[in-house]
Amino acid sequence: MAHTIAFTQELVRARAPQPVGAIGLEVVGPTILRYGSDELRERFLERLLAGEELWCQGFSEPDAGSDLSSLRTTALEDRDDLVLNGQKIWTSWATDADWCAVLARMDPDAHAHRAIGYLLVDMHSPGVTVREITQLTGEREFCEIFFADVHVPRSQILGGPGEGWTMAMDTLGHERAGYAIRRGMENRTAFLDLIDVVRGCDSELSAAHAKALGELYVRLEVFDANVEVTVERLTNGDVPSPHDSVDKLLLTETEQFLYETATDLLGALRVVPDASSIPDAEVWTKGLLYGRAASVYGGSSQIQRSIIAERLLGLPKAR
Amino acid sequence: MAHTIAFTQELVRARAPQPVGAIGLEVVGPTILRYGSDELRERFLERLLAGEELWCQGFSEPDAGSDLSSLRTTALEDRDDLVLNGQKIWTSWATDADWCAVLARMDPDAHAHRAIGYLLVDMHSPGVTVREITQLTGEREFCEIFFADVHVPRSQILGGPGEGWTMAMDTLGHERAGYAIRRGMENRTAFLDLIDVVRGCDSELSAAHAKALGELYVRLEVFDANVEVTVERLTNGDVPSPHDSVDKLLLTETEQFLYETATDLLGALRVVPDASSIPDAEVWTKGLLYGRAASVYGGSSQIQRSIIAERLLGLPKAR
Amino acid sequence: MALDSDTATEFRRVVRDSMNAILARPGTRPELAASGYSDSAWATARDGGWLEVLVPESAGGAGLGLQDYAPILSEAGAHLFGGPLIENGAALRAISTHAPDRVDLLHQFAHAPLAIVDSAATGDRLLVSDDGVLTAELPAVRFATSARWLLVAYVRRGNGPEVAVVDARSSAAEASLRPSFDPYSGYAALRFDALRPAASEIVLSGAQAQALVADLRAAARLLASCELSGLAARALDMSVEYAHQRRQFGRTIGSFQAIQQILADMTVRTLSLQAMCQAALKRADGARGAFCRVANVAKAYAAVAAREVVEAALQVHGGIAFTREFGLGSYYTHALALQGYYGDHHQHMSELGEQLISGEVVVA
Amino acid sequence: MALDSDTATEFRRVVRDSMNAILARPGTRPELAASGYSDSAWATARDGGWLEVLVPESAGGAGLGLQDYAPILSEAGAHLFGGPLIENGAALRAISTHAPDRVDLLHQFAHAPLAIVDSAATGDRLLVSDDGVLTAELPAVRFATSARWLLVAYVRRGNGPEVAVVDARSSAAEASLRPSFDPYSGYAALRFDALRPAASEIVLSGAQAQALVADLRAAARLLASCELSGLAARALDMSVEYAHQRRQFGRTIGSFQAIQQILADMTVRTLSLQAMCQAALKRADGARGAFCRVANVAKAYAAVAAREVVEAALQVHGGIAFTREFGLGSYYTHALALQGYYGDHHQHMSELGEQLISGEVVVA
Repeated sequence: MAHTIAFTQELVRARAPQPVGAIGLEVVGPTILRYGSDELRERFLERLLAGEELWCQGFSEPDAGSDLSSLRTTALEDRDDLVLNGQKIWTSWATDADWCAVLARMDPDAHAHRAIGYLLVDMHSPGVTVREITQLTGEREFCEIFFADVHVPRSQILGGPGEGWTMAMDTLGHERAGYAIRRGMENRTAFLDLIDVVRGCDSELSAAHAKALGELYVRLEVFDANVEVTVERLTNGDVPSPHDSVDKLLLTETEQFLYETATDLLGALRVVPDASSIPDAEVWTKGLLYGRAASVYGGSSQIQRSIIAERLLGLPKAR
Repeated sequence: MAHTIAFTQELVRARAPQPVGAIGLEVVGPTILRYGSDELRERFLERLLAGEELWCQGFSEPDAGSDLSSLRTTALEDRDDLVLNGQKIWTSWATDADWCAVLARMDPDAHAHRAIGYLLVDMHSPGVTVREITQLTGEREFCEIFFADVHVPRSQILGGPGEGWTMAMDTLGHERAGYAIRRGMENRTAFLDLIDVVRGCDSELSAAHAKALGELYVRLEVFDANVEVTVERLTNGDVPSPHDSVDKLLLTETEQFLYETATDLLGALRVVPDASSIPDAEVWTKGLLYGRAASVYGGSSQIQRSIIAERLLGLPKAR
Repeated sequence: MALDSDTATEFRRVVRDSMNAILARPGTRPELAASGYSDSAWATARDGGWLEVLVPESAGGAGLGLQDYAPILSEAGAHLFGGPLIENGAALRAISTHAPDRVDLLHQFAHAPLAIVDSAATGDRLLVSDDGVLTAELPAVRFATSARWLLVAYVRRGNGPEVAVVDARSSAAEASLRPSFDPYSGYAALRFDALRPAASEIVLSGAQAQALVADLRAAARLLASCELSGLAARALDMSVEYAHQRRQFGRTIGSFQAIQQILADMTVRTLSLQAMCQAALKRADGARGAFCRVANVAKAYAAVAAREVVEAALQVHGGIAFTREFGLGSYYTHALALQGYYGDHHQHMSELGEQLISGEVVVA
Repeated sequence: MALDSDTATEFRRVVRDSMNAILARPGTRPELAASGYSDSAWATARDGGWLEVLVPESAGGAGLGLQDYAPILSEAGAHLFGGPLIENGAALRAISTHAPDRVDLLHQFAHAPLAIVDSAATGDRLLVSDDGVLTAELPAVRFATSARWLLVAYVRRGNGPEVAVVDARSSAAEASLRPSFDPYSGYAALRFDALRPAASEIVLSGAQAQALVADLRAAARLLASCELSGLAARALDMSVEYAHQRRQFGRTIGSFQAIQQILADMTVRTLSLQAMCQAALKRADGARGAFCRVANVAKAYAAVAAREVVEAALQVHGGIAFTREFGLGSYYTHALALQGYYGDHHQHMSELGEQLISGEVVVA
């Protein structure tokens, strides 16, 4: 755990992009390690670690975003295979992926969390189509995946046929915690750049920004203090936990405030960062746009608060 | 309308306290004028206008705050009288009042908005007890009123026996609109004091507060711009309206920001304003405490937002 | 003079219908999404007489004021209509007030798209001419590649402020479109290579130029606020609509209190911004000092309020809002652009605060 | 040295039980609500050995650090326990670090209530002595009427910083309780009428005094943050409890999403404040510069976070919260007092920002 964090820290410091195999390494890999049979572990883990096979994760659907339990993709039995039909959305880097971890309903009449399977799907199978989605930042990280009568061998169900939901929640817990830690480091790097820029301003302008810098520093220190607690929690295996939602909310507000402060420095030029004299100002504008999405992806802030209310505070489910 | 506003403006500018008969003049009087029989108007209005009889208003109850419709005070028939039993809370200046406008349920088995009567109750009747509540500000504006077998002549029901709810909502609409206008003026007066104090600071300190002053100025101008719209609405008789809730939310946020900014200037001394060199600093601290209550009294901010969502935006009642 | 309420409503309806009509034509939206400008969209504005609203009767226009022009900007904000409606409007207002005899300019600005070169627009260094010659690299000028005319505010070294209107096709002026997160602002880099405005091109000098520029800026701020106000109102409408339709957890998301609270706050922000714009527009024909101040107040509020509303709209919409193909994101990036145009809330609030302390601004 | 986790938990439980026991006695709460101080409450602290935690083993104490003392402040915040636990704790920490040979002072501070006279506490003018004589009117000093000793930080004109500990009963020092919105801070006006600390009363001078004062302030800030953290946690607990019980519209208010969203935000604020206090406490025995900085950060955050939590708690409780007889209001006024004590968020954030720009604070 500590090693992974230190490694991530170095990557971020060097301003390296996220490792291309991140979804596999951070999300799918641990899930296969935990729930997979010996055969599945052997088939997948080594190649995943070696970076020979890249992974993506198909959980969300157009009508199952915050409410993942209403997913409609089906995987129905057909002799030794399962036949997969449906559509996934917001899948990162699906165009490059060799494999996809897919949540699908194995009984079309079942509802909510029931009869959901966790399938390991070959992205090179016939019937798989990927469409890139252009984000506001101009990037194309996210994709839609369409499955039309895609055959998946029954042996590629991870865990039991109805255990997909539990595994997915576990996966999401790890993903949230790990993501918060990495993103926190990236934000600190952006903050260092910001300080440099303010230092370079004339003294009247830099004085005007001093308090905002101070506030940002406080928020980042608080975020890091909270990460110390999270690392302890991860080390103790206390994941997934409703505390993940606390971390997520704290990350979101920190990040949104950071890039708002940074782009405010650009004034009108925040939409044409190339026009500013600040090097790499585009990173800030992208951070601003990305930061607004942070309160939506992986469960909106409203959902995170409901999780806290119900599972940390023991309040009744809101009707 | 315009005259009333101009008069209020002058009172506020002169830093006069709210007129002691305000509840009668602004709230009960107009309701009697609108809904009362000729007899009731004659009996009450002249003395109310002359300030010979002071009024208070008993709507809220300990278990019927934001949810006024769950009130439990009963007024049951007993020959020519009604017998009033129950408890009211948050009634302003009940200790000085001669009369109270009381909402009570005239059929103990009825629920929600039904069978609620609007009674004009003599505060000097046997069975009426008043207890003052000390607020955080140290003031004792609010009271509890206890009614124990208080006899009220049947002739003192305003409107029909089941029309109390409609009249009360009408009253509250006027109260909210009128209150927002007066309070807005008081806030502007406090802002003028604040500017004077900041001007008196040394230049480094005043520079540090310049932006907060500017932001306050913007918010107060926005508030006034909104009042212009409200006055037009009042003049057109468009009250009560869900726009009252918009006004209330805007007032609350303006007021809270104003007194937070002002008391921040006092630093640690905000709780011991006498210790500060700023004259009348106590007004700010009281304004701060009062401002926090502003998002609660007369329907909490959460309730106001629900009203806007349902009645302005046409969204379904939240379950 | 001002339109009576019925006529104003009718005029606004016509404007809205014309916008919808031209935007429904297949080519318009892609053009706007590329450079913020479309010849056919501009023709709609020109031929609809939208700009004539601000041309004095003496010059053959409708002789109305900002109050009657502003609804066009609100509709432009609601429709992401693009084009230099702020620039042409502000210039017409400033010229008709400070140089009403320049009928030639009034006609030009009522017809052809304009770009304004003014350091206050994007917080640049002051533009200075040496011996009447301008040489500069301007990092970002709205619609500089689409404009027929350039209104240039600068300081002639040793001689004070000056305002010139030059031909955008002059060989001494070269514009190139910037890659932008908000194409609807049409930001371009503009290079002046020894541009020398002719005597006839110089509109005013000295104190008169200063007064014109102050008025131009106030009008631009107020019109930008009105555009933001219309943009916010549309973002709210889209969100309410979406909340009615989108289902999660077996019900429409509009039935969730958490969503309702957000939408209600958006409503407060939107309505109060509209009220602020109206209050400022009423003061457009009053004393110049008071107008400049209230325009600054309106811009300060619009800068935060509209942004808040659109950010909340993104939140209500969820993931879909962050794709380029869904339109809401463009409202956000355009709001971010307008937020900073002619000064954001930080700038205006700080300045207003300093003016309050110095006594330059007096509270009634 | 630090307590192991089980012992620390047990110690905290004992502290909590003792507080509850003494607060259950009829006279204690009214005493605290009048002046923030109660002899019997203080005796509980003294006899429970709470302050001994910070006395070095060499002086007969437990030789532990702030990390083991801080939970007492959290409990004090949760219980509105009053008394100068911040002052005695910060002084013990500072004396044991910078003047460990002053065993007399360590014993005094481990037993009798202390007031700190320091311009940084309430943002006063610097206190200056002329020829070693102090004459001043101090507008507000916490617990000056209850204190047995006064720790005074001042500058001897022409000679630099100096720290003295004088008898609070000295005839040259006169304290009178202030009417206060927060009685729990025990603010009093304090007058020095030609107070002349004797040589034995002067603890340190010059650079050593400066180091002591810097440490004293850092410790006071961190302990105040811990008190605010405990106070916020209690306000959250009270609100959750209330949300479970209070019914409106036919259901408990805790089942409303609008209320749940508020309570969840309070939770984020409360937990992150706790995390920040813990992180700062871990650095209490590290380099002094780093400790001072992290204490400023903690205080800056506590100032906003605790206030936000209590304001949200007021909102959840509704009308009842604004009466004096219901306890929550006192949590709010005490949070308002502590927010400003030894600098609020405005002050610390501005200072930290300036230090970041100057390079005095370096980000890892």
